[in-house]
Amino acid sequence: MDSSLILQNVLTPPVLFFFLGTFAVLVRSDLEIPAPLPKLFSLYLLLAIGFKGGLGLQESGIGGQTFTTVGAAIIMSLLIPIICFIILRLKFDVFNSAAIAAAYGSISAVTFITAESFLENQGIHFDGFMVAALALMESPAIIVGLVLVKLASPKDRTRSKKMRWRTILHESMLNGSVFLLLGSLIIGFLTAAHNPSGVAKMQPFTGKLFYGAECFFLLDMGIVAAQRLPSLKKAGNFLIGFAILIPLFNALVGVLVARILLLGPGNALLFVVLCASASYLAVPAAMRMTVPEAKSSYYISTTLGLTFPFNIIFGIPLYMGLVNAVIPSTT
Amino acid sequence: MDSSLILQNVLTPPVLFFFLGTFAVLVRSDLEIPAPLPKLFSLYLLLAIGFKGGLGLQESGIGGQTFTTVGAAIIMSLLIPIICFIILRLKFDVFNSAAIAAAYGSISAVTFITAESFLENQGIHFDGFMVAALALMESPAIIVGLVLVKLASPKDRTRSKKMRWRTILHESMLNGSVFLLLGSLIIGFLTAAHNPSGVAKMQPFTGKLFYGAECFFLLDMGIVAAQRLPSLKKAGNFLIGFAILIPLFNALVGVLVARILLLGPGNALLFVVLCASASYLAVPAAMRMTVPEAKSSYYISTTLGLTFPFNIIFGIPLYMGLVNAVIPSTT
Amino acid sequence: MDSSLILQNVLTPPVLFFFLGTFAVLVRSDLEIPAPLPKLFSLYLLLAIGFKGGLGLQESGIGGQTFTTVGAAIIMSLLIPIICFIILRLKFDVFNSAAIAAAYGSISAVTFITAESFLENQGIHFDGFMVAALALMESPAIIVGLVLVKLASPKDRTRSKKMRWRTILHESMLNGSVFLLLGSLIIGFLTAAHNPSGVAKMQPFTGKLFYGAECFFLLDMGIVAAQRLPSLKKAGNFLIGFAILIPLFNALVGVLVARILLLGPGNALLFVVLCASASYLAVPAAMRMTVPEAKSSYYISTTLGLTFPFNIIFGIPLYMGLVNAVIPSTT
Amino acid sequence: MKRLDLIFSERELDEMLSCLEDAQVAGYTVMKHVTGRGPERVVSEDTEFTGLGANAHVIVFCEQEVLDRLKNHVQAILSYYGGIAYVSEASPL
Amino acid sequence: MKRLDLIFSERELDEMLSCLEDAQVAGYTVMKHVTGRGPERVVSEDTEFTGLGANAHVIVFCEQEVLDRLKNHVQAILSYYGGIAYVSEASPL
Amino acid sequence: MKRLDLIFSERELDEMLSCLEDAQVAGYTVMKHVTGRGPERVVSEDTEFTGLGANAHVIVFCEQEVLDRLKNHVQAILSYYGGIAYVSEASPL
Ligand SMILES: Nc1ncnc2c1ncn2[C@@H]1O[C@H](COP(=O)(O)O)[C@@H](O)[C@H]1O
Ligand SMILES: Nc1ncnc2c1ncn2[C@@H]1O[C@H](COP(=O)(O)O)[C@@H](O)[C@H]1O
Ligand SMILES: Nc1ncnc2c1ncn2[C@@H]1O[C@H](COP(=O)(O)O)[C@@H](O)[C@H]1O
Ligand code: NA
Ligand code: NA
Ligand code: NA
Repeated sequence: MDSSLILQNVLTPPVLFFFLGTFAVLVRSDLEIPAPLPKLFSLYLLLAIGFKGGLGLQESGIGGQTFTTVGAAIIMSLLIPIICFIILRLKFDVFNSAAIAAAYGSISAVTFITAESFLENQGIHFDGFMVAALALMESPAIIVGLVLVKLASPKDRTRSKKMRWRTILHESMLNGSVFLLLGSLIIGFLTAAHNPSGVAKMQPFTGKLFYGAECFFLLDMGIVAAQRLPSLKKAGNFLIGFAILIPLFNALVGVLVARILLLGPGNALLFVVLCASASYLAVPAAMRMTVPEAKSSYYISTTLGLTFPFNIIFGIPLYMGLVNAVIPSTT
Repeated sequence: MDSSLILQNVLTPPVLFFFLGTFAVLVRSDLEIPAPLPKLFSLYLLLAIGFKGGLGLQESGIGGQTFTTVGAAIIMSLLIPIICFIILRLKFDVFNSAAIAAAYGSISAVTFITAESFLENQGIHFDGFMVAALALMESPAIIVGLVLVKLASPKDRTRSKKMRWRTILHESMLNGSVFLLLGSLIIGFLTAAHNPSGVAKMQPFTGKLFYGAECFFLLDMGIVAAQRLPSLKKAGNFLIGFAILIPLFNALVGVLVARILLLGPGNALLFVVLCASASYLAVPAAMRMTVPEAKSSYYISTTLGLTFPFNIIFGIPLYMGLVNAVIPSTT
Repeated sequence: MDSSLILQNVLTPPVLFFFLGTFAVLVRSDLEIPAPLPKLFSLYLLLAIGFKGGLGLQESGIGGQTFTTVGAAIIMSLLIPIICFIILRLKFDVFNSAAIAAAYGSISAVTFITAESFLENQGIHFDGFMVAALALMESPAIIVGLVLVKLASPKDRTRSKKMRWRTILHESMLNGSVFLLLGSLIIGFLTAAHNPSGVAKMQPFTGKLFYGAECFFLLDMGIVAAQRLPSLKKAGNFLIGFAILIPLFNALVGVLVARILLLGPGNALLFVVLCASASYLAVPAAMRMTVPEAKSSYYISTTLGLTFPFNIIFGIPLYMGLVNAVIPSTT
Repeated sequence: MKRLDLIFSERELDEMLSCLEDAQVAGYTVMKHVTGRGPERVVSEDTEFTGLGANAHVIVFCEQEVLDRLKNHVQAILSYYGGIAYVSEASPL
Repeated sequence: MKRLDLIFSERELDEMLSCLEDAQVAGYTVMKHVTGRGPERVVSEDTEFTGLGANAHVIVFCEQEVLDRLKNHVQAILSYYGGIAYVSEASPL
Repeated sequence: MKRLDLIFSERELDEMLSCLEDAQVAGYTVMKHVTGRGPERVVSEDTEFTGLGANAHVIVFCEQEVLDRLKNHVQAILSYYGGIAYVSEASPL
C-alpha cells in the first residue's frame, strides 16, 4: 500500500517539477531561475498559506482543539531541538549542534503545502488551524537553539558574540518569513470575519493560482536542492544519516502525540509533517546572525539537500501509512 | 457614520496588507520585497487598470459626460499645482515649490484603485471613463510644474539647466507609467470594440488576479511608506501639515466640481480621490530629470510617506462621507 | 480576405501590446521591464506551453499522425539550415552563415503561441502534439549548425576552438529553454494519464493566466525588437532581405509538406509557423558558446528585430491564407 | 592604463554613455540597481520603486588621453545631476 | 584619496552602514545580490534563496583620515561575521 | 596585494571560476547581470533576455604569485570568448 501511495505522490505536478529541477542540475542543463524570482514565489506562497490558514482558523474557530493542537505543536518545537542537540553533540561542537538542532525543531512550509496537496488529492479533510501550528513552530525552535548556545557555549566566547535576549527574541519572532506568514494569517482571519466579499475577491490569487505557483517554486527547489548535494558529501556520513533518520524518529513521536490529541487523519498527517520537516528559511537566517561560528553549509545542506527531498518524495506517503496504521479512521 | 466607513475600509485585505508592511518596518522585521519585484506589480497594475478602463470607456462611450468629466479633471490638474505653488512659496524656493506642487496636482493610481475596491465593496457603481481621467491628469500637472520653474526661476539659472519645451513635453507625456496606462487604455478600448473573445481571455489576468496583486503591492507600499517616515521629520512641520491639509482642501474643491458636473456618487468619489491624491511615480521621475535643484526627498516623502497612507486609510471613507453629504443620491 | 485576416490578427491584445512596446522605443519613452522580469515570463510561458502540450499529446495519443508530423518537423529543422547556409555563404563566412542558418532552422515559441491564439480566435482546431514538434525542432537545427562549422571551418581554426561532440550534444539538448519545454511536456503527459485532478488544479495557472502573461511578454518583446532595429541597419541589405524572404520560402515548403502529411488547417498553420519562424532563445545561447567567431548581433538582430515582428504581424495571417488555399478544408 | 569609476543616477545613463562614446572609449561596463548616499541625496531601493531609478556604476578602462577627452563633459553631467567620478591606476593582466 | 572596497553578507549591511556614518564618510555606494567564495564560506544565489542573503559590495571614496576613523569598527564587524576590506588609491577625475 | 577585475560573459562563469580555483585563489566575488560594450560586442539587458546572458564581473584580491599562476589560463579563456582582465594595487584595510 505504501509503495502505491509513494507512486501517487510522485506522479503529481509539484513533485514532478521538483524532479525536473533536480534532473536539470544532474545533467548540467543551464536552466536557472535567476534571483530574485524565487523570492517572489516564496513571498507569494507564505502570503497565500497564511491567508488561507486565517480563513480556516475563522471557520474552525479558536476553540479547544485549536488550542491543544497548536500548544502541542509548540511543545514539539521546543523538545525536538533538545533531543537533536544531544545526539549532535556526539560529533559536533556546541555552535553547530545548536544550529542544526534548531533547524530540525522548526518546520518547512513547502513540505507542509506538499502534504496539503497530497491530502486534497486523496480527498482527506484537514483544518485551517494547522497553519497556525505551522506559523508558531519556527520561533520556539530558534529560541531553544539560541538558549542552548547561551548555556553551553565556552566561557571565553568573544565578548562581542555574547547574545542579548533582545537579539534572540528579535531574530526568532521578526524574521521576514515568520512575520509574513503570521501577518497574513491574521489578515485572513480578520477578512473572513468582517469582509466576506474580500475573501471571494482574494480567492483567484491566493486559492486558484496556488497549485501552479507551488509547481514553479518546487522546480526551483529541485535545482537548489540538487546543487546542495556535493557539499553534503563534505558534511560526512554522520550528518547524512542524521538528516534521514531524525525525520523518521520525529514522525514517530509526532504520530503518537497526534493519537493522544485525537486528531483526524488529515490533521494528524500535517502534524507529523511539521515534526518531521526541517527549516531552511527562518532558522538559517537567524543562526547566521547570532551564531556565526556554526557552518551554514551544515544546516542548509542537510535540511535543503536531503531532509526536504526525502520528505516530499518518500516521507509524506510513508507518514500517511503510519497515520493510517496508528490513527483510528474517523470516516 | 464616517467612523464605521473608516472601519469598513480598514478591514479590507489591501489596507490590512498595507498596515502589515508598515508594521514590519516599525518592529524592524527583515521582511523585504527585493527590487525589481515591486516594479512587476506596478507594471501589472498599470496595465490592468488601463485595460479595464478601456473596456469601461468602450461601454460608457465617448459621449458628453466622458468629455466633461475628463475635461474637468484635466483643468483640476492644471489649477491645483498653481494653488499649491503659491502656498509652498511661503516657505520654499521656486524649484522645490514647483516640484511639490506638480506632485499634488497629479494623481496616485494605487489610491485610485483602493477607492475603486472600496466602491465595489459598498456596491456603488462607477464608470470606466474615470480611468481616462486618471491617465490624463499626470501630464498637465507636470507641465504646469515645469512652466512654473521656467517662469519663476532666477535669471541666473545655469545655462545647461534651462529647459527646452521638447524636454518638458517628453518628460510629461512619455513617462513610462503614463505611457503604459494610456497605451493599455487604448488597447482595452480597441479590444472591446473588435475582439470580444480577447476581452474574455484577458479577464483572468487583468480582472480576477487584480485584487490579490493589489494586496501584494500594498504590502510593499506599506514598507516603502514607513521607511519614508524618518525623512519626513527632516522636512519640517510646514510640509507635514501641507501633506495632510492640502488633500482635504483639494477634496472639498473636487466634490463641488463633481456636484456641478452632476456625477453619481461612485464617479464623484473617484473624482475627489483624483484631486486629493498626489503622484509618487511619474512626477518625481520627471522632476528628477528637469528640476534637479529640487530635493527629491521633499516631494517623495510627503506624497509617499504621508499623503498616500492618509488617503487610503482615512481619506477614502472621509471623502465618501463628503460625497454622500454633497451629492444627491441617485439610487 | 488576407487583409481582413491581418486586421483581425493585429487587433488582438497580444499583437497590440507588441505594438505598444515598439512604440515606446520609437518615441523614446522610458518604459522598461527590468531584468529578470522578462525571464519570469519566458520561463512561465515555456512551462505552460509544455504542460498544455503534454495534456494535448495524452489526448491525441502517440499514434501515427503524431509520429509522422513530429518526424517531418524534425526533418524540416535539419533541411532548412542547410538551405540557409548555402544562401548565406554567398555573403558571409562559415561561422556567421552556420549560426544564422541554425537560428532559422529552429523555432520561436512566442510566434507559435501567437499562432495558437490566432487559431483559437478563428475557432480552428489544432492538436497538442504540435507542441512536441515545437520542442523537438530546436536541437536538430543547432546540431546541423555546429556540424556545418565542424565540416566547413578552415583547417587552422584555433585548437581550443575545435568542438567536441559532447559539447555539441550538450549545447543542443540541454539548453535551459529546450529542457524546460520538454520536461513540462512530459510532466503534462504523465499528469494527464495518472492524476486528472492535478490537471484541473493546474488549469488556472497554465491555462487561464496564459493569455494575459502572453500580452505582458509581447509588450517586452516589442521593446526588445525595436531596440534591435538600429543594429539591423549595420547588418546590411542582404541580411534584411534574407530575414523577410526566407520565412516566406520556408512557409511555402512547409505548407506543401503539411499537405502531403494530410494535416488539418489548424495543425497545418502551426507546422508552417514552425518552419517560418526563427529562434532567438536556444540557438543564440548555443552559438555564443560554441561558435564565438560568429557575430551575435547578426543572428539576434535578424531573428528578433525583423523575422519575429514580421511573422506575428503579417506572417501568421498570410500563412493562414496560404493554408486555406493549399489545404483542402476538412470541416 | 587608468580605471574610471562613475556612479550616478540611472536616469542619466544614456546621456553618460553617449558622452563616453563621443570620447571614443574602447569599451565600458555598466552595473545598474546600485544604491548609495552622497553628500546630499540618498538613493535607496525605493527610489527605484518610484520610477526615479537607482544609481548606475560605470567602469571604463582606458588611457589617460581618453580621460582628458571626456573629463569636461562628464564633469558637466555630474555637476548638473549629481554623481561622482574617480580615477585609479590599472594595468592589463 | 582612497577607495575602500567592503564585501560582506547583506545581513550586516545596516550595521556596516551605520558604522560608516559614525566615521562621517561623505558618501558610499552599495551593490547587493553579490555572490562569492571566501576562505571558509561559499555565498551562492541559493543562500539568497534561503533568506540568508547574498553579499553586499560597498564602495567608499574618502580621505585616509576617514579610513583611520572607521578601521577598528569595520574590522570588528568583519572578524565577527566574515567579509573583506581592501584599500586602494584613487583620485577625483 | 593585487586586485584583479575580470569582466566577461556570464556563460563562461563556471569555466572562469574553476580556473580561479585551479590557481588556488583565497576567494573571489561575483556580480552578475552586468552589461557593457567592448571593442566588438555590445552586451545589453536584452542579450540576457535571449538567454545569451549578460556579463559577469569577478573581483579577486590576491598576491602577485597567484596572478602569475592564473594568467595564462585566464587569458586563454578571454581570447576565446572575449572579455577583459585588469590588475591594480590594493592593500587590506
Ligand atoms: N564618497 C563616496 N563614496 C562612494 N560613493 C559615493 C560617494 N559619494 C557619492 N557616492 C555615490 O554617488 C551617488 C550620487 O551622489 P550625489 O552626488 O550625492 O547625488 C550616491 O548615491 C552614491 O552612490
Ligand atoms: N580573496 C578574495 N577576493 C575577492 N573576494 C573575496 C575574497 N575573499 C573573500 N571574498 C568575498 O568576501 C565574502 C565573504 O568572505 P568570508 O570572509 O569567507 O565570509 C565572500 O563571499 C567573497 O564574496
Ligand atoms: N575598456 C573597457 N572598459 C570597461 N569595460 C570593458 C572594456 N572593454 C570591454 N569591457 C567589458 O568587457 C565585456 C566583454 O567585452 P568584449 O571583449 O568586447 O566581448 C564588455 O561587454 C564590457 O562589459
Ligand atoms: Na520539525
Ligand atoms: Na491630485
Ligand atoms: Na524555422
